[in-house]
Amino acid sequence: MVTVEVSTEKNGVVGVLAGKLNDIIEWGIAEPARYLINWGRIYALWPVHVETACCSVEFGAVHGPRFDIERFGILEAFGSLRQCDLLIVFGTVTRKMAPRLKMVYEQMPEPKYVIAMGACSINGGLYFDSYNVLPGIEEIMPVDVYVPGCPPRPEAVIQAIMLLQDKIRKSKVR
Amino acid sequence: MSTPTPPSNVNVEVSIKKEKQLVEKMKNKLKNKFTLDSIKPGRINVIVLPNNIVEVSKVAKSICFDQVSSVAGTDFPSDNEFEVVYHVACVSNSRYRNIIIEISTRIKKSETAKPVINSLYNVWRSCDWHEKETHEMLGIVFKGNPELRRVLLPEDWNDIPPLRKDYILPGR
Amino acid sequence: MPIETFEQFIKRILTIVFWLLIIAPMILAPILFIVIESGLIEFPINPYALIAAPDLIMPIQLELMASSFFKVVVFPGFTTAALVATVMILFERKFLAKINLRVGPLYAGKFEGFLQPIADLFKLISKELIIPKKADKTFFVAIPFMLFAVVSALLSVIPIGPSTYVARSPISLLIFFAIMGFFPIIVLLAAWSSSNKFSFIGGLRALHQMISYEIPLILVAVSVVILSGSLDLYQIVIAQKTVWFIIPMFLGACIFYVASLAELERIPFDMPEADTEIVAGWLTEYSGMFFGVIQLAIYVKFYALSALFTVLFLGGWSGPGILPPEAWFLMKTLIVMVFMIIPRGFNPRIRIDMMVKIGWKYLILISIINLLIAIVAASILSG
Amino acid sequence: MINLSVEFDIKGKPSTLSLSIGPQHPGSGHFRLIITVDGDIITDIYPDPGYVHRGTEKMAEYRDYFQNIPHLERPIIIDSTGITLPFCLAIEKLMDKEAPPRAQYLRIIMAELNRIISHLYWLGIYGPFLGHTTMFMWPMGDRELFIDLAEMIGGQRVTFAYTIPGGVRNDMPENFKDKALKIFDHFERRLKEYDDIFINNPITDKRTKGIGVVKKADAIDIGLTGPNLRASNVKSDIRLDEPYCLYDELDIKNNIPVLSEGDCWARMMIRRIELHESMEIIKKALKRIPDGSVKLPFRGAVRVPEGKIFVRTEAARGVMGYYLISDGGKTPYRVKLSVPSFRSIPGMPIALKNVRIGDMPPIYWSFDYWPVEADK
Repeated sequence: MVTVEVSTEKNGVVGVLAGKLNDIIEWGIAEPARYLINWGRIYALWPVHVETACCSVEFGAVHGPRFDIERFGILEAFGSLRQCDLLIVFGTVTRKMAPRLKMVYEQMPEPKYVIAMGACSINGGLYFDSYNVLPGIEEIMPVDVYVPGCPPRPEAVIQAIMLLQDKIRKSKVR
Repeated sequence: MSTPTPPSNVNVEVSIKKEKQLVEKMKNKLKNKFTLDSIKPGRINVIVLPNNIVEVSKVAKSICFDQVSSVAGTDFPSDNEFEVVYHVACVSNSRYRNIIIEISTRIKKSETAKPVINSLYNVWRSCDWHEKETHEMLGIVFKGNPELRRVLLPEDWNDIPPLRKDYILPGR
Repeated sequence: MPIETFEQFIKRILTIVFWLLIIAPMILAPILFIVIESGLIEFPINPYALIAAPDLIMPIQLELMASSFFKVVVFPGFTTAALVATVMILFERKFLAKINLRVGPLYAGKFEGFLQPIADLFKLISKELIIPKKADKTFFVAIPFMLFAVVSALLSVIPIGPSTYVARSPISLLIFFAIMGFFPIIVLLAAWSSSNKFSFIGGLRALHQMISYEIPLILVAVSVVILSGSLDLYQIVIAQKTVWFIIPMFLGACIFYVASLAELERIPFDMPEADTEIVAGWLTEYSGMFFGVIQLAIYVKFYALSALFTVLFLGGWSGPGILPPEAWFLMKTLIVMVFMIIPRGFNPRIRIDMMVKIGWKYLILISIINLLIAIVAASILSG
Repeated sequence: MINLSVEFDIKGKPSTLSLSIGPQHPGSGHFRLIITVDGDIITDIYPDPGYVHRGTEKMAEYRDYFQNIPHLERPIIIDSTGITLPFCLAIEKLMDKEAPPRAQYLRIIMAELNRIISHLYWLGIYGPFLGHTTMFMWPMGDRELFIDLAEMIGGQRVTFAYTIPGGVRNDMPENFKDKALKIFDHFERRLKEYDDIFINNPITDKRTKGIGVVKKADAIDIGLTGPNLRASNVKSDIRLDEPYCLYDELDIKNNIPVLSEGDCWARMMIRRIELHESMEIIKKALKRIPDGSVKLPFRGAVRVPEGKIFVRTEAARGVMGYYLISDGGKTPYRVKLSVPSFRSIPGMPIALKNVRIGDMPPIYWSFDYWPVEADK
C-alpha cells in the first residue's frame, strides 16, 4: 500500500542515510499497513456465486449451521462478482464452461484468489478421460489452494480457507 | 417381479397377461407393420421399420402410452446400423402404468449422408429434448423436430458425435 | 521484520508510539521555542501556558465542538451515524446468524468477531476500483459521493438532544423529506450510468418503490404535524412531553415502519437488490470502495429514518434524567433499527407488483384513516 | 486446444430486453436461461443446458460394472442412491439374480434417506430464491442430521456408492434404528417450525400460489416426472406402479402425495409432504427389516450376459431410467441414462411464460432441476 522509493544508489553519507530512512519507513509504516490491509482481506473473503459442478453441494453444506463458514467472514452466495474476491471452482470445468469461468475471473477486481475444490478441478479427477472436461483449471487461471476430494468434506474446505488466509497473511500488498 | 424367490413360469404367464392384450390391440390396428421382439413383465419390445415408426407410435399413443421416458440411440458398427429406441410409458391410465413399450428401429449407416429418421415430435412432445440429445450425441437427424439444436456439447465442437463407437476418448 | 501475528502488530505499534514520543520532544520542542520566541506568529494563548494549565484548553475544545464543522462531521453528524451504522452492520450479521442457528462472524477480532466491519472496510479500501468501459464515467464515479453528501444532509436536520443538533429550522420535517427526494434520482442515475441490464432493472424497481412509498411516509408525517402543530422536528419532540405519539397513532407508526422498510430496500422489500433475480440490482457494477461508500450511505440512511421514527413517535430524546438525552435518543434509535432488522430473519421477499399494490392501494388508504385519527386525537389532546 | 474466445451472443428483439440468467448468476445453477422480457413480463425463454456435460454415458462404456457405480453417482451426488440403484437392478435382472431381502430393505432405507437429503437441499435453495435466508440455513443444518444417518450406513457424506450389484456394500450398525427414530422425532418438530416460518408464511403463499402453472395435460405431454408430475394431479410413482426392492411389501399407497394445482406452491408442498412421508416409509422399513446377509458373493469383475434392459426407479426428482445394453463383456456396451432433471427442462418455457422477472427464480427452482444430472 505504502511504498516510498528512496534511491539508495548514491554512495557516501547520503546513500546510507537514504537507505536507513527507507528501512525506517518500511519498518514503521509499510509493514504495519501491510499487516492491517492483509488482516482485512483475510476476514472479508466474499466468494463469487459460480457453480461449475457437483462440489457446490458441499459448499452449500459449508455455509450451513454446522460448519458455518461465516465465522471466517465469508458471506453466503453473494450478489455481484464486482464485489467479490474469492473464486471457488466447484469441481469439473467443462469445455463449455471454461471460457465463461475465465470471463468471470477476469471480471473480478484485484486482488482475487482462487480455490480449486475437488479432484476434477485439480486434474480432471474421475473424468480424466472425458472428451469434454478440462484436465484441471490451472491452464485457464492461477490457483491459490487446491482441495482434493471427490467431493471434499466441508472440513477440508474450511482448511483450504485457513490455508488461503495464511497465504494472504504472508503476502505482499500491491 | 420383485418377489424374493425366482418367479416360476406360471407366474410369468399371469403377469404378462395385460401386455399380451396390448400387443393384440396393436396387432389389430397395425396388421404386420411391426414385429414383436419380446414380452417381459412390464416391457413390450417391438421392432419397426423406420418408415412405419410414426404410424406405430400413433397407435401406441391412442392406447394411452403418452409419455416418452427416454430415447436411446446406439451405434452398432458390426451391423453398420444405428438403433433408436423410444421407451414410452403410460402415465394417465393407472392400469397400464407398470408397462413400458419399447419401440425400436434400426437405421442403416452410410458413408456420405447423415442417418435420417422421422421425428415423433408430433406424436409425443415429450420426446423433443431426448431427440435433440440423440441428434447431438450420435448425429442422427430427426426429420420433423422443430429445433434440432446443440444442447449439451460446447459451441465449438467439431469432432464426430461422441457416442459413436468410432469416437475414441482422448484420455484413453 | 515481517509482522505475522496480532501480538506482533500491537507490539510494533506500541514501539512506534514510544519512539515518536521520544523523538517528538527532541525535534519539536526547539522548533516551537524558536517560533514562539521569534514572535512570527501571534498566538491567542501562550502555548507554554497550555502545557502548564490544561484547564485553559477546555474553552477551545468547547468552541470547537460548537462549530458547525464539528457538528456536521462528528457529533450529531456523519461520524456518529456511521459508527451506529457500523455497529448495526455487525449486529445484523450476528443477529441473523443467531436466527439461522449459526455463530456468525467469529474470528475477526478476538472477541465474537466484533472487528468484522473494520475488516470489511480495510478490504474494500484496498480493492481495485473497476469502472466499466461503457459506463458513463462522470456519473458512475460521482454517485457514491452524491449519496454520501445527501445522506449527511439528511442527518443535519435531526435533533438528537435539546441542544445537540446541526441545524434547526421551522420546517425541518419538510426539509428532511425534500432531501429524501434525491434518493430515487441518484439511484436511477447510478443504474443508468452503469450501463448494465440488471443495474437498470434494479434502478427502475428502486424508483417505483421509493416513489410509491414516500407518499404514505409523508402522509403519516403530516398526521404527526397535525398532532404537534409544528413542522419543526424540535417542536415535535417538545410536543411529546406528555404522551409519545406512538400511543395515539399506533397505526401511523406501523405504516411508517413498513414504508421505511420499503424506502430502505430491506427484506421483504429488497427487490432493487434482489440477488437471485437481478444479481445485485443497481449496485451490480460498483466495486471496491465505491461499493463500500454506497453501503455505508445506505446504512446511514437506515439510521436517519430510524432517528426520524424516534423523533416522530418515540418522543425523541425525552427520558428519565439518569442518562443524558443524547443517550436516550441513540438508544431508542438503536431499538427501532433492531426492529427493522428482525423481518429479514423470517420473511421472503415480495414481488414488485405486490409491492406497488400494497403501496398505492392499502398504505395510502390506511394513512388517510390515520390522518383522521390524528385530527380526532389532536382535538382531544388540545382539550 | 480449448477455444477460450467463444462469443456469447444472445438474441434479442427490438423493444424487448434479453437477459442471460446464468451460468454466473445468483439465481441459476450451472445452467443458463436466456429470457426476453417486455417490461417486467417474460415473453420468451430459451434454456441453454450443457455446462456440466461430462460425457458420462460414453465413459461408462470404458469402465467395468463395479467401477461404474461411483462413476454413475457423480451426476447427482445429493441423491446418489437414487441414481445407482436402477443401474444395480438392471445388472441383477440381466444376470437373473435377486439381492437378499435385507439388502432390499437397506436399499429402501438408503433411497428414502437420500430423498430426504435431496429434498432438504432443494428446500434450502428454494428459500433464498424467494429471498428467505433463514430457510437456507435451517434445512442445511437439519440435512446434516440425515447425512449423519446415511454416513452411519454408507460411510461417506454424500457419495456412498452404497448399492452394488447383488446387494449393498455393508450392513447397518446396530444403533442405527434408535438414532434414526430419535432424529425423525426431532425433525418432525422442525418441520412444523419450517411451516411456521416459511411454508405457511403469507408472503410465500402469495408468491408461489397460482404462478408457474403446468396443467395436467401439459405435464404429461411434455414429460415431467416425479414430484413435478404429482403436483399436477397425476398419481404416478414407480414405487407404487412398478414396485422394486420390496416396496410392495410396505404398503406405501398413502405415503405418496398428489396435489392438483400444478403451480409453484404445489411443487413446493409435494416435496414438503414427501419429507414427512419418506420418514414414515423408513420407519415401516425399519420395523419389517429381516435378518440375513446383505450381498450376494460377487468377486472381481462382473460379466453380465448379453441382453438389453430398461429399468426405472423413483429417485428424488422423478423417474430414473437406465437403458443397459450388454454384449457379454466386462464393460457395458451402452448405458443410457434417462434422468428426471433432463425431462423437466421443457417444463420451464411453459411455466415461465408471461410471469414477472421476480417469479423466475422460484419457478425455475420449483422444478428441482439439477443441471449436473441433466447434462450427464
